[in-house]
Amino acid sequence: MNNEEPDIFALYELMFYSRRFEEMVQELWDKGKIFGEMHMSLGEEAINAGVISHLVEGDAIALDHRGTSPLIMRGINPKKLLLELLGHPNGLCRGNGGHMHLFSKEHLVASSGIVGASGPAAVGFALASKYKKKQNIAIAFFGEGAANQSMMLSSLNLASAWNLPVLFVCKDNDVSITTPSKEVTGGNLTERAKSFGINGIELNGLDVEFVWQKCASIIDNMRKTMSPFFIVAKCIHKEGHLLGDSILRAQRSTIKESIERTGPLLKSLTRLKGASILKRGASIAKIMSLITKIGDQLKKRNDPLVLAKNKLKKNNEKLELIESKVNNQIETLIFDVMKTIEGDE
Amino acid sequence: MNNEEPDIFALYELMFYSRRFEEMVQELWDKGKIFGEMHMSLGEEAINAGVISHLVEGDAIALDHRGTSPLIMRGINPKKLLLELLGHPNGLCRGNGGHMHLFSKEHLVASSGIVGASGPAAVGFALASKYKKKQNIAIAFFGEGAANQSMMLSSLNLASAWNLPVLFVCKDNDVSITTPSKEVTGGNLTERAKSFGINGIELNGLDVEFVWQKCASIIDNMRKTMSPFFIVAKCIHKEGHLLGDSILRAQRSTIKESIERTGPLLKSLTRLKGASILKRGASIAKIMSLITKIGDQLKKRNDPLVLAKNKLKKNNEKLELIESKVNNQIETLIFDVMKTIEGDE
Amino acid sequence: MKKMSFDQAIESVIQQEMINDKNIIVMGEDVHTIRLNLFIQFGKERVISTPICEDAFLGAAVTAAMAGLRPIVEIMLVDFIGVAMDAILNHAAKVNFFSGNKWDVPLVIRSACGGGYGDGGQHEQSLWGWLAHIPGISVVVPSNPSDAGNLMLSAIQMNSPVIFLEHKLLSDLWLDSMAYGGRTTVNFDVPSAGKYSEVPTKWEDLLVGQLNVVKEGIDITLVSVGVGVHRCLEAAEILKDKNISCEILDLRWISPLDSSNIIRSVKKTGKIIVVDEDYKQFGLSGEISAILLENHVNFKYGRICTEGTIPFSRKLEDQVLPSAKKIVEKVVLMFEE
Amino acid sequence: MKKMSFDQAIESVIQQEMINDKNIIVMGEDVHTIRLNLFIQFGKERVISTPICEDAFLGAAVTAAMAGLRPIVEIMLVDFIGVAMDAILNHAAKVNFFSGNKWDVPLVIRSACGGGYGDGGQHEQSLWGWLAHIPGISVVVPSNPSDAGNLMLSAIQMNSPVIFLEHKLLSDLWLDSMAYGGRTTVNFDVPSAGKYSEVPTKWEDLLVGQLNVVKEGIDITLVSVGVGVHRCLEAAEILKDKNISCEILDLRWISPLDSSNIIRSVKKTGKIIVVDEDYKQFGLSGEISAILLENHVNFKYGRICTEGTIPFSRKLEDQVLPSAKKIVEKVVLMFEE
Ligand SMILES: Cc1ncc(C[n+]2csc(CCOP(=O)(O)OP(=O)(O)O)c2C)c(N)n1
Ligand SMILES: Cc1ncc(C[n+]2csc(CCOP(=O)(O)OP(=O)(O)O)c2C)c(N)n1
Ligand SMILES: [Mg+2]
Ligand SMILES: [Mg+2]
Repeated sequence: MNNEEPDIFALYELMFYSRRFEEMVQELWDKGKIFGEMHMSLGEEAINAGVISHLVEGDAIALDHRGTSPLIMRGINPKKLLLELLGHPNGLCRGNGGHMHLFSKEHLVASSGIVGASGPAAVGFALASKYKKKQNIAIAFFGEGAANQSMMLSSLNLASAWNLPVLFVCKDNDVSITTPSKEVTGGNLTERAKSFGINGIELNGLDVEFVWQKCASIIDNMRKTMSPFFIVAKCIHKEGHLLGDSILRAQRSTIKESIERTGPLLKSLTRLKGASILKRGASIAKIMSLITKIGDQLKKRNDPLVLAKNKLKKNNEKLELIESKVNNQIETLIFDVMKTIEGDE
Repeated sequence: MNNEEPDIFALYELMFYSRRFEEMVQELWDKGKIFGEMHMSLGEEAINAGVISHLVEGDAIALDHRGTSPLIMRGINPKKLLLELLGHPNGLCRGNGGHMHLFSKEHLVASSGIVGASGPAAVGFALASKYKKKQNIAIAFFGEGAANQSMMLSSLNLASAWNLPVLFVCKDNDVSITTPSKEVTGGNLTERAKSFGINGIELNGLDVEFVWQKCASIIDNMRKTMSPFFIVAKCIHKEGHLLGDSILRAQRSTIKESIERTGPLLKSLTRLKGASILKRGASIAKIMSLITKIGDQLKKRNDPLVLAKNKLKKNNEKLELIESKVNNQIETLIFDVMKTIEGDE
Repeated sequence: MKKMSFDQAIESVIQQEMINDKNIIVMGEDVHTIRLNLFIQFGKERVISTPICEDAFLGAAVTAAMAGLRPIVEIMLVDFIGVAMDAILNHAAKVNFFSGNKWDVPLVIRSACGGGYGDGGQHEQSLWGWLAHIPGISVVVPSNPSDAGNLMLSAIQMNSPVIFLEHKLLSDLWLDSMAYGGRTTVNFDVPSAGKYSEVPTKWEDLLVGQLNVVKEGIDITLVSVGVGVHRCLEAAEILKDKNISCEILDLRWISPLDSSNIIRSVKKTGKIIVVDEDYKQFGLSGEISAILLENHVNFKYGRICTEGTIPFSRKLEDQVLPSAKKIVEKVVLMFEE
Repeated sequence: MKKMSFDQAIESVIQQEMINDKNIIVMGEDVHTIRLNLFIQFGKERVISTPICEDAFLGAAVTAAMAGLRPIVEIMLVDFIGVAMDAILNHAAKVNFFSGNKWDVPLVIRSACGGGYGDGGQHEQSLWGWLAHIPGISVVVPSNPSDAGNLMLSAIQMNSPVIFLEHKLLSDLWLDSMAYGGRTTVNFDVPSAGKYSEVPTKWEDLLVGQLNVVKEGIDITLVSVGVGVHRCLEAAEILKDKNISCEILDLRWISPLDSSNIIRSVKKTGKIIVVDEDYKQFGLSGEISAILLENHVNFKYGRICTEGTIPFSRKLEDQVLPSAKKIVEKVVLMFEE
């Protein structure tokens, strides 16, 4: 597999399908058809596609709170998935699980809303694979914030000490909710993996071709040696932490709203007792820069789909064909799903 | 403090006192005056003395299950400590805590029987110190087995990310209960610390002079920079994991006993179904080598007290004086404690 | 009288106490934005954002408290407390006892809890009765802004660990960030008086373990906490029309439990229904029945609790969580028996 | 009839089942020595010693079970389960439900529990009632070798997570390694029939959730588990002389609880005392009272439980743990009322 070239059109199709699917989810969420929290994979499609398209039957995936796109790419029935997000009894998990608790036994895919839990989960999948003398690997998807979770750290140790085929895929968007991960992370993540005896590399997770190529040889090698590997791949989250992200709302807000938001801020700036005014200024500056920084990241040039598309422009015709095919699929899907739902009402 | 020479007689006295105290504890345990588990520090005195003799008022210690010797060296009233181990109402913790749960508020010393808990505990002590703008440090004592505990790993991250004066002291005796730690540990411990952004070194923990000297500059520097440091110090445990250690019992047992012990072993060797006979042989070999290995470790030349004493032989008179002084103290102590106890009965 | 939201009330007390006592710090994930005002007013030394490692930072907070600080630690959702359970079960709850009662752990653990907005079973648990099983900690669950403020004051001033649980349906902050997110297309059954209502002009340290008789009545006692109290109030309105007079007790403290006032009420009414959003088995509802029996009260007993893992689907969720409708039905049934 | 020790019985079943089903593995700290016979018979691929990281290896065991293995995971002492609580609370217990009941987690968690040998409050907890609060898991506590073997068989054959708790006073292995250690100078109140007694010639998969009527009686029902059952038996002997006939129920399963047989017994005797070594509040003892009340049983109720953190001192410890003496006193008192 090492020398194979990526089928970048196929990768683009995966990414585009995932993007369109999630945009549809976003719309349904906006319309109030989906309740509760909703974390999107918008912006990390290149990592998901670049990793997942190497998987074969029997490989397992442990997901965090951003499971929609990986599930789609792994081939879970999109209608069932969408129905699940809508809390429908015909959903993937009969409406019991919902978007942070998505499971597919036949695909060996498990999710958890507990940050860091995908580490031990992937270790367990890999243990079963090795025990059964299969050549299957297990993927742990998680964020750079989760990389500090205690059980994630010791799952590195387990994978190394037991020499298990776990591919740790850290999707690094620099931030966990609103915390710049650098500020709460000692040292360096790939160094950490190495110090546990696990080989690791940093990747540009926005470039699907690159991710695919690197993973081709990594995964190929993992199947041979049945040993772990660690990837940190940079990415962005176009919709911030979750749909309705308050920092993005602040960033996008009109002047009226931003006065409403800064009102209380100014109040705490001028309250009598507490830290010095200088310190308070520093705190405000920190928050403001956070807002700007998160906003900045989301510029178009960081969008993995835009990047991939630029590469494909030479064959515009094929590109358009793919896009319109996917658009059709999505339209059919939403039509179908809506019919199912209305059928109940 | 950097250039100071260690007072090796004082260090020896600390170690010798601790040794004699614990030997007394061992006797009381053998006699059934102390109940439950009892983990000794016999064999790690050089580490304890080499670290603790640098501490000043306001420094804190987080202990694991081997707290007796560190507490003695830190200056906790030995009578109160002994009464506590005996479960007496006048004990350090009124008989509530017992040997794995020893606390002294005035000395800022906390224990935990939960392996790995001393990591976060030391982080909290150090946080308080830094918050209060003191120059006090906090020590986390733990074993190399605990170095794989999840919360211990992330406490490295916390100490680094928050830049807190925690001295992580890993007492490495190669084994946790009966598990050779190498077999369950990926990578290397000082490398781990470094990958979290914490400087670390490996030490020969049997040589008190050496430990003292290294710690002199390490701790001195920590007070200046108020940042963390990591030490792995090799040591042994003369009485195995705990008093009555079954592996040591096997090692020490007479022929009759060892037949009793190998009886069931042979049975499982020849049971019909299961792994191949070859594999079973390998398993037995593993256990046998474990028994031998643990026994081997405990040879005299690995005893930190013997090592220190050899260095002091040039001044035999002083040495004898110290030893007889300590012996007297211990005798007085045990007499006093026994009187207290009998007084109740 | 002054009105405040549930969140504001809590923040206002913490702000006041942080001015009074320099040893109070706030710790948790994202507290620099979640507690933005406190962060700006007191700076990053006192409002400390943590990495995501609940076991380690809660463990650290225990010893920080032992060393003289008074940490208010946030575990975002109480569901995540499993990660930090050892620090609670074996450390926070036991240090004082182990030390021969010589060493205090003045620690407040703040968590959002509860369901009713479609987040699924790993994000909507209540767990208060579960936590209260552990001796050595207190558990408090306010149901309105006034109590929230007063009880936070009590929690902060206690010298032992307190777990302070805030129901998400009462909290603007959590509900806005987790469920509404700027959209106006969803609606949840938010009890308005629990979310925003009158507060005292001066916060007062409420007696530890004292329940609140929200409504006096003579026919039956309804016992609850948090959002459940409002469900009981709603049910009581409906039951009034059926000539059933409910007495409603808002426990506020799960642990210590106000046994004597529960006993007093049930001795009067002879009937009790416990309305508990936490899991039914081995929890609050059972404990209350045991206490009444131990005290030789004669009574009819019922309970409305969450019986299994909470489903994601809003429809299913509404079926499993306690509701006014369920309360009315159960009460009526009890009177028919 | 054949006799076995408590430990041997469990090991014998595990050995038998490991031969029958290659998917069964044993995982935990030091299992290569603690389960020496299994290690030698089945090798290191099937008897896997772990690093000390309960959260990670129990989390891994959950997905290993989902992927077709049937792990028996050892958490040495149940006290340490706090470290691994998230894996139980949010994963093992919930996966089946979350997956729409499509994915099973056949997992046995084995832990030693209980006190009475002087190890202190972080090492002698019982916690069964606490664990049973979580929907989605079963909790089982055998009181003798025969049950231990049979119940381990049931646990192994279930397709959902089971926590299997072994009281240290019944277990040669734990008592020898933690308390005796080769010395003959200490003695603990070990119930001999619980430690070593008759076992069936063929292990039988006991009905899940079925209690055992250890002794029939007509005047009062004593309900307990584990070592508590033997304390009840001892008390019943003494009470016989006072003309009080005790019925003794050994629950065996804390969850699911055998409500109907508890109800049946208390309907007969009209009196119940729950003897529970776990903490009193918000646990097993309360749950039993609630179930009886919900089922309109008329009865007198009492409980003898551990009320706070267990002290290290043997003298103090004996005062806080349930004992035959306490049971006798409580029963007598109930008859005098
Ligand atoms: C144990 C636990 N703690 C906290 C949370 C709340 N939480 C959900 S997502 C998240 C941030 C995760 O950051 P990261 O791992 O970088 O992933 P990202 O969201 O950036 O993809 C947090 C703190 C949680 N779900 N679980
Ligand atoms: C969380 C937890 N898991 C397991 C144990 C049981 N236990 C006590 S000491 C120990 C071994 C610790 O090994 P190490 O850290 O190397 O310290 P050593 O005993 O060798 O000094 C274990 C597993 C425990 N006390 N706590
Ligand atoms: Mg992130
Ligand atoms: Mg060790």
